[in-house]
Amino acid sequence: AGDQVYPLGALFPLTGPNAVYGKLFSEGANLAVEHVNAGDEIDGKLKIVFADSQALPQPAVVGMNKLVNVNDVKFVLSAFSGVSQAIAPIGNRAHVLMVNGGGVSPELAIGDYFLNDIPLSDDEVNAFWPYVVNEMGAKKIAVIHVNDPFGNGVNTVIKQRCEELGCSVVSDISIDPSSTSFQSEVVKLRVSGADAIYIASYGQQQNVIAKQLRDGGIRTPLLSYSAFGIPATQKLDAAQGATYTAEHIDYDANDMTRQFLADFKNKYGEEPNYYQVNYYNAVRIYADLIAHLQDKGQAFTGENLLAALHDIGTFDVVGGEVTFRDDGTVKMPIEINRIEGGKSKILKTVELK
Amino acid sequence: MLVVEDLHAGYPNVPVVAGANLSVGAGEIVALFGHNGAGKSTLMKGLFGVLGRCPGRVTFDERPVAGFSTRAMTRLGMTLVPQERGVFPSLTVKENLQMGFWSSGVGRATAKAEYDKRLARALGYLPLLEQRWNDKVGNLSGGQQQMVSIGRALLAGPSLLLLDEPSTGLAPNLVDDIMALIGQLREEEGMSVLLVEQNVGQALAVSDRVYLMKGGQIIHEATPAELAESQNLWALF
Amino acid sequence: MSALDIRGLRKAFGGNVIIPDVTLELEQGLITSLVGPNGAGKTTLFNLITGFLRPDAGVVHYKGRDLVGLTPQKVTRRGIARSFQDLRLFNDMSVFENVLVGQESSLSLWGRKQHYENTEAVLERVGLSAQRDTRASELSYAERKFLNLARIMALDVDLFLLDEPASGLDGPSRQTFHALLRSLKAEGHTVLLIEHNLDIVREVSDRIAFLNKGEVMAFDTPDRIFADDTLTDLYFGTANRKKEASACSS
Amino acid sequence: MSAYLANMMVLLGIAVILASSLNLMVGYAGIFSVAHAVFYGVGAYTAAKVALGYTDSFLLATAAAMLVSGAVSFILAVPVLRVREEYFVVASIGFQIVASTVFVSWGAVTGGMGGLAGIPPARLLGWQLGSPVDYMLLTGLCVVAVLAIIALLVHSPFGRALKAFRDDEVAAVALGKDPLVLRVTATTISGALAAVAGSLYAFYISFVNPESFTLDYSVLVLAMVIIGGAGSLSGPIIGAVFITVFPALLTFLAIPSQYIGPVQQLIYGIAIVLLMVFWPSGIASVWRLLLPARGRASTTRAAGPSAGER
Amino acid sequence: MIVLLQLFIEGVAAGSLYALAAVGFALIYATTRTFHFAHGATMLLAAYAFYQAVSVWQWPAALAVFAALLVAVVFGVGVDRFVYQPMRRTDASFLTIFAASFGVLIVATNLVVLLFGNSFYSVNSTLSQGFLVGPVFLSRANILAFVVAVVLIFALQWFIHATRTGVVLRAMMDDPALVGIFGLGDRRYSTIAFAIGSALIVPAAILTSYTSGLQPSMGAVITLLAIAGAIVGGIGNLWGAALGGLLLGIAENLGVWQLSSSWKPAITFGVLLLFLMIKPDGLLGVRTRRS
Ligand SMILES: Nc1ncnc2c1ncn2[C@@H]1O[C@H](COP(=O)(O)OP(=O)(O)OP(=O)(O)O)[C@@H](O)[C@H]1O
Ligand SMILES: Nc1ncnc2c1ncn2[C@@H]1O[C@H](COP(=O)(O)OP(=O)(O)OP(=O)(O)O)[C@@H](O)[C@H]1O
Ligand SMILES: [Mg+2]
Ligand SMILES: [Mg+2]
Repeated sequence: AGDQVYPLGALFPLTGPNAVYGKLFSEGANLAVEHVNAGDEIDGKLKIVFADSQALPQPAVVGMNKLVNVNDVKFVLSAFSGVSQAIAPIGNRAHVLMVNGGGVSPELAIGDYFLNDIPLSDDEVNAFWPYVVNEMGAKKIAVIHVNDPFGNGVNTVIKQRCEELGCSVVSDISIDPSSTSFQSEVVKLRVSGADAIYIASYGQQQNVIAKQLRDGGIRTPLLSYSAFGIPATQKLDAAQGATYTAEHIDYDANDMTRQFLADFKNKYGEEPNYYQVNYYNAVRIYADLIAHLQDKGQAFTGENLLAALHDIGTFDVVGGEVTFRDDGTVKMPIEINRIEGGKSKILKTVELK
Repeated sequence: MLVVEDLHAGYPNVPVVAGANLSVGAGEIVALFGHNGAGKSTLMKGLFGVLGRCPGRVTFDERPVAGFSTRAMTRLGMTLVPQERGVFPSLTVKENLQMGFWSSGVGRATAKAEYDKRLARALGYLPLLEQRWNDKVGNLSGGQQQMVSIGRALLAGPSLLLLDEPSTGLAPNLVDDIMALIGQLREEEGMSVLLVEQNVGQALAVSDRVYLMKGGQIIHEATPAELAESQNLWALF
Repeated sequence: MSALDIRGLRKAFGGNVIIPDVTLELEQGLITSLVGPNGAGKTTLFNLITGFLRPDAGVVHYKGRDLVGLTPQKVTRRGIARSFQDLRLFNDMSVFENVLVGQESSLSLWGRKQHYENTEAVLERVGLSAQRDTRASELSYAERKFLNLARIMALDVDLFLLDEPASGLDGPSRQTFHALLRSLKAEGHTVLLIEHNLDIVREVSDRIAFLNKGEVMAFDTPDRIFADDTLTDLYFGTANRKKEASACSS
Repeated sequence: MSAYLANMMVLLGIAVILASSLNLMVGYAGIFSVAHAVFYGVGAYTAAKVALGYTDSFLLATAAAMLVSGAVSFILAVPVLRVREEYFVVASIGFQIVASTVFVSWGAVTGGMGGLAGIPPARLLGWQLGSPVDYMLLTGLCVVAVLAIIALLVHSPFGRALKAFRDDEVAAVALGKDPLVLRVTATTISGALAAVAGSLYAFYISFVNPESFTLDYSVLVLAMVIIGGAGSLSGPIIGAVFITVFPALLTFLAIPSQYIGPVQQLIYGIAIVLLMVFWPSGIASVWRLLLPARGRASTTRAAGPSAGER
Repeated sequence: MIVLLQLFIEGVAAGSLYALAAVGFALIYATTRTFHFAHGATMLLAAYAFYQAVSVWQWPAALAVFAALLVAVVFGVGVDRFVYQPMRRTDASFLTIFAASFGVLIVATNLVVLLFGNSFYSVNSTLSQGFLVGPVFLSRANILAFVVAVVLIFALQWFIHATRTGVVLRAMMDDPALVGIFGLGDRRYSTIAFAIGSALIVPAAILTSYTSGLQPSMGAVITLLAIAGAIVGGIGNLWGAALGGLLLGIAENLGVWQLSSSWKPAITFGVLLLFLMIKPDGLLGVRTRRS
């Protein structure tokens, strides 16, 4: 391999209450860089330039401007819905490819230079709702969601889905992303008479909500989405018995997956989860694009990277193959999990049409 | 009783008193005169420990007390009636006076009797205080507040009383009363007084000795009689 | 001609009638001293006239208009300036600025030459020219008292209300003060002065109003007031009756 | 690297404008406001709206921003008239929190948490801005203009009247000054000037959302004023430099990545405490310390009443 | 209707803790003129100390409470001794002390982040759970909060009016420097004020670690509420501060009855803003200044 360095930006929360996620994301991305640099797929090396988004749009935009203007990257890993929505126009204007592997707001189907290698929450809700309504028998749903692009997006999708499937949203509570005390919300939820409560938050806040609901004497089943798949939530007493959806990864799909699984456990001493997989995959896709440019002898620009993406079409990644839709989203099977005994158990896997 | 030697006092960046010497004997009333800004108040505050540690020697009852806190000074039997702001406006008259008593650190055993004694005397001179006993001092007039300030000092039962312009804002008849009070305290209790006054005439009538202060230094010491005679000194001052 | 006409002024604090009924007429161009025991209501009367307190009843006629109900700033703009017992200087501003600020219109962007000149003149009169750039908080007590005077003397007003402006001043400073008062009078200004020091009262006043328990007990020339035994007992004290105090204090 | 520096300079210029305009209230009028981020935000949102919907002209957008922000600060001035000092601190905190919530919840106008994205680059009299260096120049122009206005104001009779009120309200009233008019004017001007910073920010970052205009940021701007030295022209500038540049310098420390954030903040906090304890009149007064007389600040009453001897 | 009642109960419980925080802040502010913005940091440290003692080291609860109390008092008094007292001696202004205090809050918050990380902790116990009384749900923590607050606030009132130290503390509220001139030693009393004020926030620290759980940003939140409560009540009036804190808690909870929860902070502080406009000197504040 030559000594050409191909930088990629990583806009992750490195500090603040969501730094937990930043750590997960980085583990996946770092492992992928190691694998690519050890192999001979591309001529040159990958290097990650980290920028701290704090999971907030504003620091993210500052970070993005720095990555684009100062570090001159052509490829950025994004995470969190608010962050992604804020940086997308900058990337589109500057022709920088962005891949999100964490945020799941339905509004992230932005397209152009913005891609998601994680199914968005409308996919998660669509896959989840027949189960919620028919198999769990929940006809009255309460939703407690953060008042941000992600939370509001999920809330809208749930309402639509409920209408279609004959259930109703009896209480819909929006909360501030930074609040931590939910006594009055618990009161409202207690009197709502809901059969199930959907929590659309993330990080520490979802744990706080779960605990205060249980403390407040509410025994109603809890529902959520992929953010519940972090260890801190799985170990939480109040979260036991909760049901949540996530993208399904077939850990026996191909050689790359098996290699990933083995090396991951080796390196971090833990089972990987889908966040780590997503960012691993994003970096592998970047490497594929660079290899494609090198094959064709094309210049290393954002435009050419995007063209290469369309040329290649389908990528071999951990968990199988992915193809991006025109709006920059991916299609993946969704699994329905239940937290039991501090671990997640797959109840069911749903293939979306 | 009180001996001050080569005392330097002032404020951050503002030296005021430069090497003052004075003494107050037991049972003596000493007046300190000087123009505005001569440094009289600063000298009082400096020797009493309000301004922190000031260079110089201060002995009180043969004990070196330079650098002592105001708290220690008060326990030893000295107390100050400051020139301005001598009261706590949101406390009642009663509480303001009590504060004075507590500062003297009288032992619990004799406290009650001693308190009653001092209170009776203070109220005897300042009967208004009794009328306004449970009123907030902040609602009193300027002169009435000055009475509270003096009353409080009496309750500390000092052996040396530092009075910084006690007559400020008081009606003339009250000024007379205060001067008479000072004389009587000396007679009955053997209390010493260091008095700063602009009402030179009335102060002279009660004092035993006089210091003249100018530009941060004591420039002259005299008896009231000498002072009354010497036209030179008046000119100088 | 009367400069200020106070009729039936009344004020109570929480049921305590401090000023039952004050009626007082100040003569144009004279210095009137307001004397009386502590707590007689002198400062309160000032506050009532200048709008810092609102009277329960009564009128304050000035130049044919009733001042009651006006805000303090409006009273000042009508031509009455007051000083405070506790000074209230602008401590972080220079002496010059302290005097200048009152003359200027607050919303203008450029200072006027005439105000600067007037300020210089006033500072000269009170003897603070040398300290023009000193911060007010760094002045000595007497200088602060004179600055307090300078500040209102610079205003374009006719009537001055002064609350114990000379208390705590030494002999020479009092002389300066007397001279200032006389020059104010010479210019045709009217002055109402609260003062406890009898030497000053005797020396400068044309009229004395004796206030006791919120009522004007006497309003007359100094000679006649000082001759009245009931008043002297109430207020002046024995020492003053027996001897002339002024002999020693200058 | 030059892009990095230019980026720094733009953010610094914005901070200087904010701190200096706040100083008009805090240092000169004695109004302790913890709501400056609101005016900054209103300015930024207005400029963004104008840029997204009507024109990319910087001058027009900024004029609109100043107008709207001035109007909003006029609203804040209503409580200003009635409460003073500590009470106003709390009133302004309340105003800030209400405004933050409005930024978040009035989705139709502000885009909620999602904010307004994709603001076009600014144009100034035919000059199409693009690179960070362009924005640095524009920011420089704005800083000079704002500082000139503030300097003019504080040396005018208007500025003197403000200081008089700051020092003793009762005495100022007795001299015939009207608190209502003065305070409202000062607050409105201060808010309008903050909007200049908001407009710069919106065009430069090309994105606005409520996160930039929080109570935390208001406190930070106030900290700039105090740390630099309230009531002087240079104080807020120095404070803004300190608060903007100091954390950036700390990033050069070799600290394990998961600790960077808290350790930086920790050092930063300690620095503020030490500065305030040893140089209570602000960094701007350091020159005075270098003069012969060893001076432990007796002249520190930047604003408001002090506790000690008077 | 039952919702309103239930919300009111939650409001009273939250308000009780705010009241304690506000009274502590008010006591410190009034006696020493220190705008103790780091008051919330005291709660933060006490809460984490309690968590560490009771959950990690498994100490008995009483001992852990004592540990929390100790941490709070030592921190409060320490900050006073080493930060505020030197500043007050140089005549520092309101603003300067505010900035220093803000720095202390940053330091404390990030110390906690370094020691405990950003994760969410809570102490497990049945204390945070509750039971139904008829249609009303009561939690043990809520009842405890109310009872503790009432007892402590009345105890403080008694202390401050009936004891010698109390009278001197009230004198400090008027003029700390003069207390020194009177020979009572203002430093001693500033230490006492900080010790009492800091101790008063400990119940909030402990109960919060059972109910809402702990995280580093909570220090700033409680500081704001404490300040708001104290000011709404009227500076220098401890009854007012207690009432102010209680009102904020109730307003915050009742406010979300019809409105969306994300309006919660706006409701709380909007009420406060309105209140200040109607009563600029606070609930029980009076203007003692004379002109
Ligand atoms: N807090 C202070 N800081 C700085 N300088 C001060 C302070 N207080 C007083 N001074 C200065 O110290 C000098 C002496 O003041 P001091 O009050 O001791 O005079 P004094 O003799 O008591 O005068 P007066 O008769 O007016 O009371 C004055 O020049 C004054 O300006
Ligand atoms: N705000 C208030 N509340 C209650 N009583 C008050 C108030 N202000 C003044 N008083 C009372 O009114 C009376 C008159 O006070 P005022 O200050 O007018 O007296 P004064 O004549 O100026 O006395 P002095 O010469 O001592 O300054 C006093 O008895 C005082 O206690
Ligand atoms: Mg003096
Ligand atoms: Mg008076």
